[in-house]
Amino acid sequence: MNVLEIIFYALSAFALVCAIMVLISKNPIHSVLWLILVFFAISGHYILLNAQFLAIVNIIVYAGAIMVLFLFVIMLINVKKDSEPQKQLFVKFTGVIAGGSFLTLFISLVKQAMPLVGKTVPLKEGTIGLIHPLGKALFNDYVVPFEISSVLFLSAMVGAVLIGKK
Amino acid sequence: MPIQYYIFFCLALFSIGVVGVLTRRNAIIVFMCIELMLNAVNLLLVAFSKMYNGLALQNGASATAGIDAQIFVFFIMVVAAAEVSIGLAIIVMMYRNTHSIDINFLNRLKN
Amino acid sequence: MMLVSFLFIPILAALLLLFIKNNKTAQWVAILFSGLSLLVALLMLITPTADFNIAWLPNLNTRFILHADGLSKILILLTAISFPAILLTTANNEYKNRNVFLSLLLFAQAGLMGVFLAGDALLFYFFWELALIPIYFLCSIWGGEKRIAITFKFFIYTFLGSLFMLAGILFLNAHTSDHSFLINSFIHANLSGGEQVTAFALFFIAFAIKMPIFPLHTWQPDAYEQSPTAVTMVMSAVMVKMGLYGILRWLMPLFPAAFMAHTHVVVLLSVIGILYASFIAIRQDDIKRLIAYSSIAHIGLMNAALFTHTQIAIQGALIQLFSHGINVLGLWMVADIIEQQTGTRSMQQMGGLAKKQPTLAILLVGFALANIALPLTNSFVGEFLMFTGLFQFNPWMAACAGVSVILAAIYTLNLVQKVAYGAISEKINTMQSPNKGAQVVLIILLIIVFATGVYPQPLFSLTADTLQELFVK
Amino acid sequence: MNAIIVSTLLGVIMMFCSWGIKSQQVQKNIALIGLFILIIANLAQSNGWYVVDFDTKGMLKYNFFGLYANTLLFVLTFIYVWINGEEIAKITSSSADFYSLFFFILCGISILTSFDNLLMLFLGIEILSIPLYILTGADKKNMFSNEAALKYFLMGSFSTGILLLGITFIYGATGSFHLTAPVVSISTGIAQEQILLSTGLILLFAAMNFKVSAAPFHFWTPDVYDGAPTVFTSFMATIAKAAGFIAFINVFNSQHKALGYSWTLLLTFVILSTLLVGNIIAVFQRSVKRMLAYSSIAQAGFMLFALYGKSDINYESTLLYAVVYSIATIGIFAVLVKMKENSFEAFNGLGKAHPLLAFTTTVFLFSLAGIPLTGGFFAKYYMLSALLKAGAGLWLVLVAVVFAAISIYYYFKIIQAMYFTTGEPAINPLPSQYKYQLLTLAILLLVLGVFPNLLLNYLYF
Amino acid sequence: MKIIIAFIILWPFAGFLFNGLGRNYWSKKVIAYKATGYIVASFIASIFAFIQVQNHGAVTVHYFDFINTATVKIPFDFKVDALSSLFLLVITGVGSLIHLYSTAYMKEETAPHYARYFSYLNLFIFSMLILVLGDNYVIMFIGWEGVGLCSYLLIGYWFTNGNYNYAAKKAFIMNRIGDLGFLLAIFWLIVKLGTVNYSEVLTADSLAKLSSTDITGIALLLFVGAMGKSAQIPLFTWLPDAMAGPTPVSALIHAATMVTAGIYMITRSNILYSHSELTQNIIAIIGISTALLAATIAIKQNDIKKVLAYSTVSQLGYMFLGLGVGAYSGAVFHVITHAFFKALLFLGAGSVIHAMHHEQDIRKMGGLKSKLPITHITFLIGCIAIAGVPPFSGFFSKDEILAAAFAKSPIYWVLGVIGAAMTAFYMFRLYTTTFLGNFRGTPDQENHLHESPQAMTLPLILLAIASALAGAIGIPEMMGGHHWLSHNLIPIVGEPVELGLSHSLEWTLMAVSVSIAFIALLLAISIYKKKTDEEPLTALGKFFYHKWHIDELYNEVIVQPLNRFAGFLKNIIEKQVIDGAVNGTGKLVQYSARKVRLIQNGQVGYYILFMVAGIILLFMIWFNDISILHFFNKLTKN
Repeated sequence: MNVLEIIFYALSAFALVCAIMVLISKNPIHSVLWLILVFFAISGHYILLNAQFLAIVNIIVYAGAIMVLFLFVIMLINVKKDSEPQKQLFVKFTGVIAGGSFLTLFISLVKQAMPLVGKTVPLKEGTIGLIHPLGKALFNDYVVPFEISSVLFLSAMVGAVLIGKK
Repeated sequence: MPIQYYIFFCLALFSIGVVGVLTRRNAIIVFMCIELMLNAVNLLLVAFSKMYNGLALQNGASATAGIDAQIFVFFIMVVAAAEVSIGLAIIVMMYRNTHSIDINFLNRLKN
Repeated sequence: MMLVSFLFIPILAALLLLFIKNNKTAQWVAILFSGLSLLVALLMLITPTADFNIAWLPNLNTRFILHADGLSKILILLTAISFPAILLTTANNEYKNRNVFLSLLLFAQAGLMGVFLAGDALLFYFFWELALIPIYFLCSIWGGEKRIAITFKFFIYTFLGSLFMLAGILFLNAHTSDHSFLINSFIHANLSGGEQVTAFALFFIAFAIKMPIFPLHTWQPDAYEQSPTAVTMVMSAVMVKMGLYGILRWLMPLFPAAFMAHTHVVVLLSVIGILYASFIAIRQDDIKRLIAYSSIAHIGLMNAALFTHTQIAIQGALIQLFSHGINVLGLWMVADIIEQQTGTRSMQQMGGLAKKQPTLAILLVGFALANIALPLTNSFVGEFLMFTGLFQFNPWMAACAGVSVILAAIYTLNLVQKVAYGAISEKINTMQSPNKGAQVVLIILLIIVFATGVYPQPLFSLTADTLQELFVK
Repeated sequence: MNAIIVSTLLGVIMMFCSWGIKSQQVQKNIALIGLFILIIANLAQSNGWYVVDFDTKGMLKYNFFGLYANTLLFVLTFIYVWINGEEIAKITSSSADFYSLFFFILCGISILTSFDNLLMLFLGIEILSIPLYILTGADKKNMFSNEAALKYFLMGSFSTGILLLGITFIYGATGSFHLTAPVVSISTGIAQEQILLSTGLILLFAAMNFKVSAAPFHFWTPDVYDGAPTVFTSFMATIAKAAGFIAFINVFNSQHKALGYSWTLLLTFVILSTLLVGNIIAVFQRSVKRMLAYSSIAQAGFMLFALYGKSDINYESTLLYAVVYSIATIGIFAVLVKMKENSFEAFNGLGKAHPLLAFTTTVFLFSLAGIPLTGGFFAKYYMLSALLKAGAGLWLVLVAVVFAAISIYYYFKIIQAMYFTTGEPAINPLPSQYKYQLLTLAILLLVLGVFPNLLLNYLYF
Repeated sequence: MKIIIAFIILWPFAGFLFNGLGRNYWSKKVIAYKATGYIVASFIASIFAFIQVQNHGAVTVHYFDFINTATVKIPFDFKVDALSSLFLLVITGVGSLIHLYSTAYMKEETAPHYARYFSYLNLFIFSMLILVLGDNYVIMFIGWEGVGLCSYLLIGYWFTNGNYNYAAKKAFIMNRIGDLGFLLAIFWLIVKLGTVNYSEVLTADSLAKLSSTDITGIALLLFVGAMGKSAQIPLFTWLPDAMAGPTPVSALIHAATMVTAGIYMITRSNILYSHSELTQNIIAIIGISTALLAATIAIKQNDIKKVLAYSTVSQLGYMFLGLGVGAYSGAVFHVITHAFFKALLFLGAGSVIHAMHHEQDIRKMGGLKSKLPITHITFLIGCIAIAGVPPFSGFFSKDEILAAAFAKSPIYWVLGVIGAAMTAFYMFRLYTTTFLGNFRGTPDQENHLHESPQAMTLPLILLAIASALAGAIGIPEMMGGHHWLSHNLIPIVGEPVELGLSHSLEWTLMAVSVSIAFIALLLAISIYKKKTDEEPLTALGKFFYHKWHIDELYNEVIVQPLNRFAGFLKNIIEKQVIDGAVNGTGKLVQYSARKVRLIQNGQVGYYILFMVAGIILLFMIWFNDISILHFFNKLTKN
């Protein structure tokens, strides 16, 4: 087991733990913070996969912008503690069961998938994750979606204004 | 690193997100769990991208194989950002009216 | 062009009527136009008719084809006679928004005519529904107290049936070589035995509900009871014939093998239905329900006759299509006059009509005799032939069905006895003599009853070609 | 391409209109002009004329079907705005904002009718969905509207997650996002080779079902349709949904082979449960709006039949159904908008008070129920016919037919209220031209009910 | 000939139309003249026809095709031959007299009802003529049903009385039961032979085409028809009830003509019966049973018309016995004589009733001999004739039947003689109580007793003469006659069968039967001269008085169960089972709607949970496509 693998396991374990913590912390602010940690772990994975651009973007966009927005809203709304009563054991139970079976289902599917056998993901290798090839691809092959995504933003903007204004 | 490990890991993250959606009642946290799901997908896409890139390199083919998945991740982030802005706006609007963001209170419309 | 005018005249009249608010004018316009189609129908009997055939939806391969053979003609004649007769007899009945009422009625007439003329399955289906929908509104708006629920049941019931037929049409269409809806392509559709049975069943359900035959009949007495009588007359004199027409025109030629395979089942079912309905009719006190059950019994016999697939029985059924319409029309008219004037349908409250209104009583007795198929009335000829065919098919079934001859006498005489005879009851005592129009219509109908009963040959020759078609091929 | 560009531009223009122009009427007229331009632009492309012509690198692929679908949906939007403009104006002080959202939605729709890449599918769906979330929540002071928006948003995002997971699996299996690439080979049942692709496709299938509100992914529909402002419900239930279907067909007509025989099974399951849920629950509704929501689920069940096979008639039937259903639904919602309340009782006596309105409503309902002489009949007819041509069992047709009969039950409740029950209809005053606008729709439906090929002939230009 | 027959038929019909349509316009006088005149005209035409047949043999005339299709052809043909011409004479002859009688008897009715009465009577004659003239079974059936209808109308003539209506309905329905048999026989013939014409059916050739089952079946079914019309066990109960109609009607329909239709039909089809031993035996047994049963009942009846009615049933039984033992001409002979004397008796009874102001109970009469001399004499002649006292007509006809019965089986003969004795007994009981002794009615009635007007007595006298002398047409050769009737009927029934009885035996039998009848006759006079049936009846007497409780039996065993069954169908099966199933489907949909919609509980969490479950379900289906679909596809593609 080499270093990279150890890092992989460590990051994964960390991410999973943090993700679980998102679920179980009572205080929404804590959840946000845990989620940021998950994002960091995922960014770590990106770096491990030599996808530096995405790693950076992930941190900037998700951990930076989006999660701050979440925090901001939580502060705004000022719900310090989750006001939900803890009783709904049944709901939690069924939720976990459903998620568990979801996971089991997919793992069993993936395990059966023959084409994946022997396929590996090279770590710390390759150049596609770097800014240069990505940029080239984005503005050559993917220029149409790139432009179109502006519509998305426009509509989101109009929408946010519509909804946000008093 | 075998691809399955990445898949398992991402699926686990995804499922945690699903469980979160199913069990939490705070709208914001539910939304966060959805973001978690999206991130799991992102990571999986990158893993696949690298896998195909690696395969292509082994076969000596084009070195840019698999890049489209990373682009896709980029777009998912874009969309997620837009969604977050709308989503949070809706949540805030909701809060203004009801002073609650508990999704269990959202049951006036039913049957 | 003559065939198109059967559709054109009532539709034109119906549209025109929507704008005539004056009740009297509306009534006369309706009578005039329906009389006009009667004239055309009479003209049709003596002149050759050309098919009407134009493309309709080319990419569906469906055509607007109107074709009239003897079977169509006899039913068109019945329809054409019924409508003016109905309009004349019910001229004095109170209907709010009479012009709309008449308009819907004429739409129904167009639908009925279309059903009897259509030579294309999709067109047939169209008219089939066009005939139903105005009836739905007519019954629901102008009907009795429980009209909404009852009519709704009737509507959904028949609509479900016709949807099954639509499925059958689709199914057949998929199996024709040219993917068309023409009756001839349907006849030559490439069906395996099993497929034929399936398609047969789909069509048959629609027809069976329409007729209706046991045990799919429960909508009918309720619907007849609750509908305004003009509509009841249309339904019972003409609309039920749609099912029988469907069997003759579509079921029999399209699925010969499946048809032959199911004759026994259907005949048995019909025979059960005949007896069943007759027994129930014996216990009815409501005059409309009695006629309704009697009609179920008669239609059951006609259905049984068709399914014997004997030439003689089918010949009888062809005649009876017309005769039953006339008889039942007369019965309803008398019942309607009584109901309108006394405000009751319960036979217990009647009695003494013969003393109070002898003419009406005589007419009632006349139609009652036709209803029990007394010789020299029109139904005798039809029923005689049908029973003969049934006997040929299976003597035991004929014997069982024959019991209905006795039962029919029982319930019809019950009706006559309770309504016409006995001491004059309070209700009957209030009766005035019916309007002249109604009297004239009833007398004409009675004359038709006896004329075709004594000399049915014209009806035979009218339908000879259909019979030829069915049996020579 | 023209449609995407022009609709975006128009969206932006409308955005600015909300600052510059205060008159709602003018805004509406601009929107109508814009829609007209959009239609022209799209027709221009159908005839080979482009605003800008460039290589989309396989992201978009144009065929006549997509363009024609665009045209039809634009026309429907035109009709929708034409009829509902005043009502939209009542919700806000500046309806231009909503018009701009409509244009963005139309942009999304244009993508969904022509995408050739799963990325474009994803973007198209998002562009379509995000404005819809907003439209749902447009009535900001109304708690129902808020609730609906949040529900829609949460569930929509969740389904996006599922969609993305599906796309990821498809990518994992094939290494490409192009629609033409994924089908590796035709197989039946579970093949170990195909398992990843199939998994992805099923997830994609589930997400698409969510968009078209097919059971068991329909749960958002009744609540959202019920909660949203009625005018927007009308839009969501018709044009947006139709676009969803066209996207659905575009994906799965090329992809279902990967699922082999199970595809039929999955589809059958979804169709049956959709028909069941939609029709059955609609029977017991007391609110017309909610009933229509369930009926739209039921109608979705019918539209799914088009996915069964891959032939011309499937496309024909989808278009016809979408158009006819949309016209009828726009019409019935346009009536509903004018009612003071949503209950069936509100319609009592409408036949007497407003005969023309009642007549048009009857036509709309007949069409929804699929009764001959209205377009709805041929819509259903084409669907069933497509089903049979695709080789599905007759039993499925029969089941569909039974459910169609059940649907009569709830549609006719309105007719019964209008004509057979006496009462004072709870209706707001109607603008004078309103009746005639509705009458136009009704006549359109009647014409399509006799000559459906007026619509379909253009498919073969 | 065509025209003569048309006249025969159309005169009564013209009368029907004339009186029926003009009932509000004509005076009673016009009505009476026309109605009677038409029948007399018809009678005269019948005489012509009869002479024609005597001279030139049978004639068939064709008018038009009633039914003419590819598969079956039923012409509207009439045939006049020995049998039908005989019947023609009886029908129109007796009919004329009864019409004449009615003109006076019905005097009290108002003009429209008077007209109605005569139009019914004319229609009846018309139907009866069609019945006997028809050249095939279908035409016969037309008349057959026609007379049923007329009897219905005439029994219910006083329609405001509920009981009369009930009687009318009963008559019609019982007739219909028989008619069903007749109809089935016709169907059978058509199906097997493709024709119903007598000339084609009743030949050895076509009978050869039929199996013995066919023949027996057809013959039995025809006999069922005859049973209904001719009031045989078990369908006889309508006839006594039919006395509800005016008395001349009873005379015409229920004695002289309509009830003999059955005999006519079987005589007509005799060749069929000759080929079916079984049927013949059944007919004979039923005939003699009916004769005895009705006779026992007649003994204890107190209503003057009821006694005559049961006597009619009894006499019809005799005729059927004759048919059963092959004495067709004997049966016809009895029909003719019976027509005369029974019409006479009924009309006489009518005269009595007329005099007694509609009192029909013989216990309230008595001693009318002096007050109603003509009625008395004629009635006595009728009684003697029916009792079989030589040389009155009844003796010859009855004796012919009895002789043939003896040849078949002595048991028939013994029973027949017992029946004859009972006949003599009850007839003279009737005669004695009515005309002899003292008057037992109210003084008011006594004061008003008067002989009937001429229009009524004239028919009585004519009929009395006929009753007395009609035996002349069938005096057996043994007595030196040459039996004109049986010779005349040879074309129809063939040569008379040689009975194989020696003359001495025949004489003996005749003497025995006559003396027994005579003893019974004297017994009746001696018993009833003094006393009336005031004292309580014995158990057997009660049993007879209550007509063997047969009406009650039918009511309990057939009518009530059927009624209950119909009620069960109407209230349980129809309302709850079939309609219940239909409505239940609707209810089920509504119920499931109410339940299923609870899934939509408004909670996003649940919705998403269901979605996840839905996804998992999709995968499950995908895993296990254990041909659920295959199954369904198989099901429908079968």
